[in-house]
Amino acid sequence: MVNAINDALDIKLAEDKSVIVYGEDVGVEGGVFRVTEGLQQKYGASRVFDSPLAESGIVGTAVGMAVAGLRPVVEMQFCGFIYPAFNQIISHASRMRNRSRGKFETPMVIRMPYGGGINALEHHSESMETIFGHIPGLKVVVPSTPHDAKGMLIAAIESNDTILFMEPKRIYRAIKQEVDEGKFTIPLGKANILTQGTDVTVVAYGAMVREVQKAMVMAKEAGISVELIDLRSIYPIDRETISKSVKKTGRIITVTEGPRTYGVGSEISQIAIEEAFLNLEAPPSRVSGFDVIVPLPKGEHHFIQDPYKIFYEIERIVKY
Amino acid sequence: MVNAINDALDIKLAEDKSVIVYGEDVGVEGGVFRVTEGLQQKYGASRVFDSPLAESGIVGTAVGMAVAGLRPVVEMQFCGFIYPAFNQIISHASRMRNRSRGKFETPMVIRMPYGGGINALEHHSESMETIFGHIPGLKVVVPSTPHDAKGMLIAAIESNDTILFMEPKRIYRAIKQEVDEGKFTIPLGKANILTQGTDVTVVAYGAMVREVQKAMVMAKEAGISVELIDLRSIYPIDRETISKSVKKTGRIITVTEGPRTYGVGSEISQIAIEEAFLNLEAPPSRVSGFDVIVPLPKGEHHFIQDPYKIFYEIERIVKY
Amino acid sequence: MFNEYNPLKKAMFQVIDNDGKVINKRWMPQISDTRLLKIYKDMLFARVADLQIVSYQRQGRIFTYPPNYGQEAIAAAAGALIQDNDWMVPAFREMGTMLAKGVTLKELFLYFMGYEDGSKFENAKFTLPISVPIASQLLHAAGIGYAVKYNNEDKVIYAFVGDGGTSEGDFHEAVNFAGVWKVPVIFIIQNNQYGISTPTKMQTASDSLAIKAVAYGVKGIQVDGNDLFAMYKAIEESVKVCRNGEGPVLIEAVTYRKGAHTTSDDPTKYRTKEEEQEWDERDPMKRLKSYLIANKLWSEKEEDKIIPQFKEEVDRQFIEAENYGPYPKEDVFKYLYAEMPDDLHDQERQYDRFLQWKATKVK
Amino acid sequence: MFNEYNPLKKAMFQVIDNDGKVINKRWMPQISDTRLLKIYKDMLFARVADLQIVSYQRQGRIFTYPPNYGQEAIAAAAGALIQDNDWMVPAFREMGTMLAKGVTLKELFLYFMGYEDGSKFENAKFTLPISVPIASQLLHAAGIGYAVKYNNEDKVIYAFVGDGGTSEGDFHEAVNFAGVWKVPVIFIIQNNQYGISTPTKMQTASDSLAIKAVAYGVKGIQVDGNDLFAMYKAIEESVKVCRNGEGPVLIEAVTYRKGAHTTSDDPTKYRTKEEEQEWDERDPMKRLKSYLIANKLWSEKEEDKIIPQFKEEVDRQFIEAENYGPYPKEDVFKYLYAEMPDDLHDQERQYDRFLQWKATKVK
Ligand SMILES: Cc1ncc(C[n+]2csc(CCOP(=O)(O)OP(=O)(O)O)c2C)c(N)n1
Ligand SMILES: Cc1ncc(C[n+]2csc(CCOP(=O)(O)OP(=O)(O)O)c2C)c(N)n1
Ligand SMILES: [Mg+2]
Ligand SMILES: [Mg+2]
Repeated sequence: MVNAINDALDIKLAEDKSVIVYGEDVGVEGGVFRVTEGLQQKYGASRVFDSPLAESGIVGTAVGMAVAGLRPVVEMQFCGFIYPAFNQIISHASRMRNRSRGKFETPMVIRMPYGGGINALEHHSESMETIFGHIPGLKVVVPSTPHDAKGMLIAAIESNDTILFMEPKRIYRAIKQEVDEGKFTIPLGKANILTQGTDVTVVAYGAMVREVQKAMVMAKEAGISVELIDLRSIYPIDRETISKSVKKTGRIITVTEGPRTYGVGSEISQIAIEEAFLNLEAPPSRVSGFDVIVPLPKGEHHFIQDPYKIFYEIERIVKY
Repeated sequence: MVNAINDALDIKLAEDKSVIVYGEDVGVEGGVFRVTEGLQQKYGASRVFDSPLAESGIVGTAVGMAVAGLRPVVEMQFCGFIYPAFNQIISHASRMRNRSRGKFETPMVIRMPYGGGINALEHHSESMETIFGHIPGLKVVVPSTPHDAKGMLIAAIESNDTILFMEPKRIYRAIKQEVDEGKFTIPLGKANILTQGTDVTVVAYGAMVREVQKAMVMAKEAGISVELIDLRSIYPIDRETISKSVKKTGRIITVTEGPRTYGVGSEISQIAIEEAFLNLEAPPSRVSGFDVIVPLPKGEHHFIQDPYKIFYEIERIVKY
Repeated sequence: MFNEYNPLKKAMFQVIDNDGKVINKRWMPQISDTRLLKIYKDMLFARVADLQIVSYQRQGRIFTYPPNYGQEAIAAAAGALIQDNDWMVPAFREMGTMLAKGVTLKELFLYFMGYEDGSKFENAKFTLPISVPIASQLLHAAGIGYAVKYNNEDKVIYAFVGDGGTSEGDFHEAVNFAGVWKVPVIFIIQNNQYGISTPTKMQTASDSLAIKAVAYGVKGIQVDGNDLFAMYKAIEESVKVCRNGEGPVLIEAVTYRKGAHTTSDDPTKYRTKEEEQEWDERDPMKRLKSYLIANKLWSEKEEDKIIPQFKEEVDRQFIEAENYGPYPKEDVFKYLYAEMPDDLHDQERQYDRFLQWKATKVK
Repeated sequence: MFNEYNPLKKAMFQVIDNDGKVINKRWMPQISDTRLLKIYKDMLFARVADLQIVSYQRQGRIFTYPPNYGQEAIAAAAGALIQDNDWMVPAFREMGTMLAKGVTLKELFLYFMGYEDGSKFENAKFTLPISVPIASQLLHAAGIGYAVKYNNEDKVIYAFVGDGGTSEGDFHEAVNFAGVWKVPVIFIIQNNQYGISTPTKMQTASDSLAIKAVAYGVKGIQVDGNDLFAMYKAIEESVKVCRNGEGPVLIEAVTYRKGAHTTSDDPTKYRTKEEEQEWDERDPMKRLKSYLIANKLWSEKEEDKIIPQFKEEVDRQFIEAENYGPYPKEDVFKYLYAEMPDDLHDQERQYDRFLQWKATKVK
């Protein structure tokens, strides 16, 4: 996925002079995950560069650049370090068009590795997509494969909206996949049905997709047919795809990494009951983190979703 | 409610020398809503004072004070201005005990007027409780009456947790109520059944309680018996009270002010389906703001919940 | 000039005294008489408008409004110098500069009456909407500065903030980024002595606000903000610095908010009559007027004649704003995204259905 | 001293040269020979530990770790002066001071192995856990300073941050609050020339980091951070300022991160061999050792003797940490709230049920 993202940036930098890439250590070093590796050499230090260590500064200046016609793509070094930029995101990046009644736009992308499972220090493993998904005017997307990462990032850079592009760092280098060369886009806001099934719909995104797939092996053994939806977009939510699927299966489970209460799961459940109440054969359910702070590595296995946990819930809901 | 909050602060300042009250303009001026009026004169400028204009600074120093044994009660001037402090809240105030395995605690209260309906400028009318409710380690509470405001604030100041105390500014001076003199507390985390009913449960909090009560007049005329729950606590949620009520009525609606997607409503619905799926006679539902930025005053009536909107949904769900 | 008035020397840059007498010929700016008169009239218009708005507010015809009263010279000087293609990044107390950019009073009225339409600034190019969250707009200025430099444009960014705003982290990050990037931004701090009720000395222990420039390696200067000539000259020199690619400048304009913070504030709670009177002596209009009258460029008679015209114009625009009409429901949904997501569309349709139903209930 | 080395004068405070020769007698601190030897040994221990940890990490026995290598004099000087009742507010590269406060290597190992228990610091009073979000801890220091002053306690707060950290808004707000409140905080910037790969000159255009003190009206000084005597003296004087109620002090300690940023970083990407060699000349251990040897307080022989002992001690604590045992499930839930909310309790019980079920599936 790292290569796919790098590729997307490369393509857009080559194609559009208004694209600017910056953030902490993204220039000379090419980012702590090497996502921007080689881009400064290729496009020069006025287009790909290191910023001072200040997240509000990074996002706030990007708002200014975007208003002035550039297309900044900025990096937050880790999910836990986006919060100093929170005010700029919620008060400006997501509001400028609405505030100025369409006179100014902020076409910008905030890239951020997120999620657990990499034995990292505190604040390096959070999955707090809900709080961003709840911000009006912002779009929040998450790819689950290298292919999607490339197509979605290109679409994000070309969008005139402000996009929070969350990268599941756990699978940065985990998934081997041939990615189409050259430019292509994947429309933002559309979920992707990865596996058709009949007994239960499972909604996941990012690194959780792979975990669900592992659980599906167990489910298959148990004779359960799972329909797997990669949500891809935390906001806006692709209501239609969810609706159709749950009407068909009558059961739905959402698998997420973040804290349970006010997590993405309850919103998907709400959609299911709004759309398919009379079709439901079991309560829409969720597998999620607990309402706790992500434990440090030695305790993280208690927090992250293992395939057994997912299968456990699939079985429970199907037997309901 | 303003007087009740002032009274609570007064009682705790008098009783406990470790209580410190500060924030922008809370000292000499007594706060832009006059909530802290008279307290600096009474307790001196080392206990009640104006801070520099910097929200991260206010919350961050409060974390330090709390760690060192004080009980700071700080004010964010308006709901839209808490975001510069977001990092201090999510990275420190809510984490210090967990991080230090109980060695340090942060007994502190962040007070903040929130919500719309007062013809205010941009950023002065938000209701973003979800994003705070989703932060592990934080408690988020909202009073709906002067009595509750006093008892809950005293409880909050006495708690050893970090509490976000959201004050529905729309009813700061709107509700006339005799408030008990002297000290009393209302336990945090417990909802309050305001009206018993049999047809449908309505969950609300803050300024929405009063709007639901208006809608209940219409409902009564239509022969519908509403059970009204004042949620009081956004986190933790009083699952038991909700569970019992929805088991009884079979129907539940949550009324909130903030944006719909990932709002408090979907979590309450999720609880209802987890607890009472087989009792449900209609889909758990919600009345909420739209996924938009709160319009400026001339457009705000499109956004805020009027009693008709609530009644419309009550009728729809009861007839479902 | 930036050497002579290096903020470390702790001297405030002034050109005229309280009586409008030139005390600093060396730095007296070259302004033609007509131009100067125009500036004065603009200041006067701003003041007339300001006082009138406060009275509208008392009549309940407008919500909150933050008056510029007493601070007119700063916005006027910037307004006189800012070019059509320069960028204006306002806080919320710079009416003079906004009008100069082409913002209309009517738009400002609309905004403070509660219409986002008032932020569209139809005829004002490169002018950002008012920014409510204190100091956060300064980062936009630094970012715009980057874009301007990147595109090799010959533009200057005028960015405003209050004394209170200098305490925010975003102030620090903005001036710091601008310093590192060497971008053409003029940061103008309107030090009007208070952030609502909080005096500047409670904001910071530094000797001045201008001196903070040192922390970012940028040029800084403390200017008498009630001295139109000094403000004009300081900005003029700053523009040169910017256009020369020598990076940002930080100006502290020392002034006084003669009015309330906003129309909902009562300053008698936190400041004394004596203090107010002291600052009356330094009123920027009075000082400039004294200069003009002494130089036979203006007279009380002319002023008495023009004020009613201004009042009428203000009133005309105010009434236009008052008659702006209802707020279209569509506008609540329309500007969130480049294309409206389906779900938001659904929400709008649900709302339509509710409105239809409600219409049958409420007559 | 703060006058003599006012950062506006742009002179770095030094006491010994690169060969350990005293070049500034006037400000040579009074340190007894035994005490000095103890400080040197503490520095040596820190360095031994540091190098050893890097090799543990290579063996996959510990996750990320940020080495102190090359910066030992700063933490050691602070460690020598900090009192039991003083507060320590670390960033994450101050091993020497933490050990002096009573933190054990074992605890640090536990922390970097991934146990929160390593942050409990059982025997270190008034020592905050390591703070990962850069610069945010400085506000805690200012707040603790307020509490200390409010309670009339005779305590000083030692707060650390890196050069990169000075770009964050929280740095600004923290030093500013401390300046306004005049609280006894010593802010020590370890300017090790880089924030990960980003050189200090890309963080700010200011002449130095010490000069930023001017923006907050607090005392500041730039110190050779590789000169133990200079660091010791500067902190000693800062403590006096604090205890006199004269408010906070900002120290820029100029040093060099000889190692990688963390064990997952590769510095050859962004810096040159020449630069590294240049800084080798200024290595703080080498300089202090030269002084000690010249003054017959220490010898290579003694060093050769003690290093294996230190290694053994480091290893002993490391192995203790490695054998710490499993992470109790309860600890995931227990410390969030003073009392566990019902709902969280339910979540724990659900997890128990799952674990029981899983035990039947996985053998
Ligand atoms: C981030 C933020 N915090 C608080 C406020 C509320 N507020 C509005 S104006 C103001 C005082 C501003 O003082 P100053 O910067 O000196 O500007 P002035 O009003 O004096 O022009 C405050 C605290 C705000 N708008 N934004
Ligand atoms: C708010 C925040 N942003 C980003 C990071 C990631 N990060 C960890 S260390 C570091 C560089 C810190 O540089 P400096 O302050 O100079 O300290 P040093 O590592 O050199 O001791 C960065 C960017 C972080 N921990 N916190
Ligand atoms: Mg002010
Ligand atoms: Mg550094």
